[in-house]
Amino acid sequence: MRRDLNRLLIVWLLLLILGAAEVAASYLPLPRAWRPLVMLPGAMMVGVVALGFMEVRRGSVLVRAFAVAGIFWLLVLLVLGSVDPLTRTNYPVPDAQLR
Amino acid sequence: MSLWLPAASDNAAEVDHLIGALLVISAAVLLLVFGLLFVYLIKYRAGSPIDRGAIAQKTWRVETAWTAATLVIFFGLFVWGADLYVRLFQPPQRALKIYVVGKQWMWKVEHAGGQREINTLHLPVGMPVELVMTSEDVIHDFAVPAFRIKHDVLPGRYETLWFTPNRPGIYSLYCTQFCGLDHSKMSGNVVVLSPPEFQTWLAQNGGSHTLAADGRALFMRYGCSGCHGIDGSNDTSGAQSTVRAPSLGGLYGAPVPLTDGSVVIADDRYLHDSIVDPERQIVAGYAPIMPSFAGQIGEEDLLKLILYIKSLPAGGSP
Amino acid sequence: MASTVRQDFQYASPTHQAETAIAGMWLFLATEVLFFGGLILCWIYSRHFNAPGFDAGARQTALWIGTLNTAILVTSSLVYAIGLAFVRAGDTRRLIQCCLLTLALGIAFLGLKFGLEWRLDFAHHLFPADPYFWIAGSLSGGARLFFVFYFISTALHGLHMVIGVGLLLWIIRRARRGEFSPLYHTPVQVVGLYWSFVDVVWIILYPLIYLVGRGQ
Amino acid sequence: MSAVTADGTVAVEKSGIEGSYLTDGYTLRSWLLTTDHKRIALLYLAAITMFFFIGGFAAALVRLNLIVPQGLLGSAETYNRLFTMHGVVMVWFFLVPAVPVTLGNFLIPLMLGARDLAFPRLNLLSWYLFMLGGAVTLWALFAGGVDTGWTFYTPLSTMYSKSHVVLAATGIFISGFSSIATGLNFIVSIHRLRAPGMTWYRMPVFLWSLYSLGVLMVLATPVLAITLLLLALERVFHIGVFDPAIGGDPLLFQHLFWFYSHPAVYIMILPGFGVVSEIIPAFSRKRIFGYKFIVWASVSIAVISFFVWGHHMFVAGTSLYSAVLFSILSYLVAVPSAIKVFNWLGTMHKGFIRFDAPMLYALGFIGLFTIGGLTGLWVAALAADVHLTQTYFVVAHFHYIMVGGMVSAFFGGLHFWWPKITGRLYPEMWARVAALVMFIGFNLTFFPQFILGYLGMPRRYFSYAPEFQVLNVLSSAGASILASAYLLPLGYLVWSLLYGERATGNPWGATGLEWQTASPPPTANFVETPVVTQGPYHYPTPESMQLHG
Repeated sequence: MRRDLNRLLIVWLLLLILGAAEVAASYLPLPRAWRPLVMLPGAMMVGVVALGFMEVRRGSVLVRAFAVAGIFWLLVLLVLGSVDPLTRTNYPVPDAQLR
Repeated sequence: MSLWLPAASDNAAEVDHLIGALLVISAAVLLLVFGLLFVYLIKYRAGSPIDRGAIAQKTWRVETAWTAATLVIFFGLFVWGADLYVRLFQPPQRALKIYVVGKQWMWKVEHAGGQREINTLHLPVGMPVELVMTSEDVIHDFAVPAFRIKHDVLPGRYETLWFTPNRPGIYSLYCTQFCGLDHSKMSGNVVVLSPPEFQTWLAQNGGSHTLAADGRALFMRYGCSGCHGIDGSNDTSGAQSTVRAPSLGGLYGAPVPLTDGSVVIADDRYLHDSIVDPERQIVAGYAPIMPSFAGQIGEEDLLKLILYIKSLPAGGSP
Repeated sequence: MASTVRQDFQYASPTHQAETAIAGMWLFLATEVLFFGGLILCWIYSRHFNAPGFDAGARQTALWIGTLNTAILVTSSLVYAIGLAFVRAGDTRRLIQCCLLTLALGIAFLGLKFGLEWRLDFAHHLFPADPYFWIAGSLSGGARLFFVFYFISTALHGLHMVIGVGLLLWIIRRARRGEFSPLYHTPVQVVGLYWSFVDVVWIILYPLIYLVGRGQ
Repeated sequence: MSAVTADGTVAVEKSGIEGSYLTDGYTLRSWLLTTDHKRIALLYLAAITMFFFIGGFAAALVRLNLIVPQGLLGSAETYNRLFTMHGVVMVWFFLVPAVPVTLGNFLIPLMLGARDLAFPRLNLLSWYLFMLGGAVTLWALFAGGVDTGWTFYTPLSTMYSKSHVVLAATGIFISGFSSIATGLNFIVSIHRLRAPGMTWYRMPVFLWSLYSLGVLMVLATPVLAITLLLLALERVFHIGVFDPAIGGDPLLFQHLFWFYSHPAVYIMILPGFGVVSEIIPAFSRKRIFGYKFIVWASVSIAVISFFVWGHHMFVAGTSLYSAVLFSILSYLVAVPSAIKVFNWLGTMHKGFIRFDAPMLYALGFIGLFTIGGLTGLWVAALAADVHLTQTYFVVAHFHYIMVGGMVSAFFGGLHFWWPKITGRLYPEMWARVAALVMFIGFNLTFFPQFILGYLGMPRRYFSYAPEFQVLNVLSSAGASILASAYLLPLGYLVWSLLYGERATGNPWGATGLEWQTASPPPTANFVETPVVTQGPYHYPTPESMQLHG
């Protein structure tokens, strides 16, 4: 019980530290295109919650497979979905014409 | 009209070759599949007393062989199709630009000389044509089967489509993106004329003055001339300009260095963008002080301005 | 222990059923990931095509509320995990206490988010359909899209929180009836997974809303 | 459900082992509140049949309209609503659920050697969600309909259409949760409820294909849910994410929509692969050829089909890089399909082929699916797609896969397992006739559409140029033949419920656990939990067949 409590408290502290790091990072003067990197500590927090609170590692192989599948297909959606906008140039028509 | 679809552009013949190859490959595969199917069905029907011998236990050799074979054929088809497709994104510089606006449920066409037509498009034979297209409402699609081309026409942005008609005649044009009630009425004809006939047509339907000439008046009216010179030199001590802004003479088609270090070619789209959203691409060495004209200059006026800027030679006033 | 162990007739053993339920929850969470994934793709598109306005919108958000809420949710997950440890050790009373605390933190989150933050946003004319929307001109489109993302994503997350609060109440009721024991506490585990997942969603939304556009 | 004490003694109720699941209660309540996967499958079968005929009726009117160039129905408005209704009902309320919720629901536990799916109550809930979603959509369709096409492209659907878009989207949204619940149930059941000895490689191909389908349902459907939600918000509140006027992008809608709808194509066809992979070995009396290749082809289709959605947008105004990338990925997904066709042929090689109705349907499936698949190569080739997309070529292409492939497989499977489901044999002669007529009617309907498409006739046209009339009339004539072929099974299958010959447990002499139990099976499926000791399709080798036969 005590070991469990200690572990959970460490997880919690780690999350708070990462969260603080994320807020601090958001004040860095990064160029606009690089700003999404501010999310890196956030991504780590997701991992910490999954491992610390959701006990992925204690779960069966199946549980881990489902967790990985969720992340993998999220990346498929985001990466393949971003290829088009990131490599496309829109030539906008001014508002006047849209009436 | 017959059941045969004419191939009336340079692109059409190439696409037909690709489709022909696909047809041959498909027919071969179908022949193989149906052939094997019928042979097996007859030879190995339950009542057939034929000696079947031992069946193959190891299958991976066969499997790998036909997987690899399909992969190779597929890759070849991909390269072929992609090669032709990439060309559709590379209109030649000298292409004749025609502006097309789709709206529920008609096509409005405007030629560089100011000639307008609806649901019809007159073109000269043998000359590359680039359509600059946008929509006033929903997504449409400009398709001419005889040229084997098609592209969606979106609201709020320009899409381009180019081709070279190579055979005079009258061809159908369709809207092929479902656009509401009278989608099926949003069709018309592309009339491909010989160059002299086309010139006659232009002359008979043209306005008294060109769009570029209109653009010149607008250049004054909207105050562009207050900042931008047209002599091609960026000497700001010139009498015209009190504010430092790049000169526009000879700009069209020339490379423009930007503040972020990149270089763009000043094409229609660049000019258009720079008027509507000047902050997006700032010319190196200039301050981002030009106001946006988005919503203030209508699309037709923008077109005229661009045509005027295009007409400016590097040396000075035309 | 008077508590019973659930076992439906298609399972070989109670453990078999428990592990299956947990696996099922995980698969459901994978579904949820893709649901919010669509929203994240919207964020990518909206921001990519309208970065200046979008980031200007992000700077209007109340960072302190978002940050406080992040801390609250992370803490609530911690408390629930402690409760789970207690029920594994056989202490149902502590489980109930932990659930109540989690519930309180969850409601605090909802209160801050919708009772305070949304009200402030409306007052500052940040609602995209507001006729006096806070910004006009070339940045307004991007800023509107930002607040569209903001309101939709926080509303959907809030909906998940409300469902989570309902599930917590259900767990508390069953725990009061003494249905859970070290041998059988699958529902506690499954709801914990859901609660932590809602936490994870917030951990992703938090930088997307408050942080990425903030710096100059 | 039986409550057991902590020491682990299980007290399974004795109910229904003597009789079959059909005789286990006759009240309406015993059907509407059942958690028995077999009864839920029948509830679904009734619903699916209804939707099939509603969608088919709309299709019949569409084909009727196209007999004359100016449109026989006289109103483009009616026509637009009819083809939208056809698409919406057929895609979401027939093709996507058809095989999984009926045959899948019925057979997965039987093939696994399990007593039920992992979450029986979730299974029942999914039926109710399906019915609710269907009811809402039908309400939208009958209250005046939707005129956007089943693809709901923005801004037509959000700003210009004056029809019941939100209502229809709500119905589809709700039925999406039914899909998710079904897929989740299948995946977890296949992972967790395999009988002792049923290793992964001992599972029939049908289970593998439904597993792959589950992956698609669970991971693609939520994206459709959020897309429809945004669509409804855009229409009602004009939030602008798809509106270029304030910086949104209509192509975002298309990306999100096809992220679901392309995998959905495989949701429709994968169970077809599974059904055919059961039927062909059974009627060739031979082990399936290249089992592992077929199996992994299914799984790789499930994965790769998520990478190819952009091929629906080659002319939509996406970037060049995006188009090229999606084109090559699209070719990759065609490889596993090709593998399957050759493996089915390999299975027939040196077999003892019988021509019962299920086999006729399966053969029809191979032929039609091959044509559909090959024409897929045409539209994956970028430059050819520019010419062919959004014309009748595409209509023909996906109907060859969806109707020629999937519906043939559905009928094949329905006939194959009909004795197991109902305990009755269907009239063989009638069934063979129906299969044959369906094949002929189908080809007559859709083959002319390939030519129409190449000639440039756009899809979704209420009226068309006169030179297309001959082919359109041919197509409509074929459709009338096809329609009568679909009505035939409705007649004789219902007849067989009452007058059909009693079926034995294993009328086809097929392998697979579902044939080891009674027809129809008892409520708990098996009297004793079966123990699996060998792989699937353990048909006798040709040598031993020849010795005995």
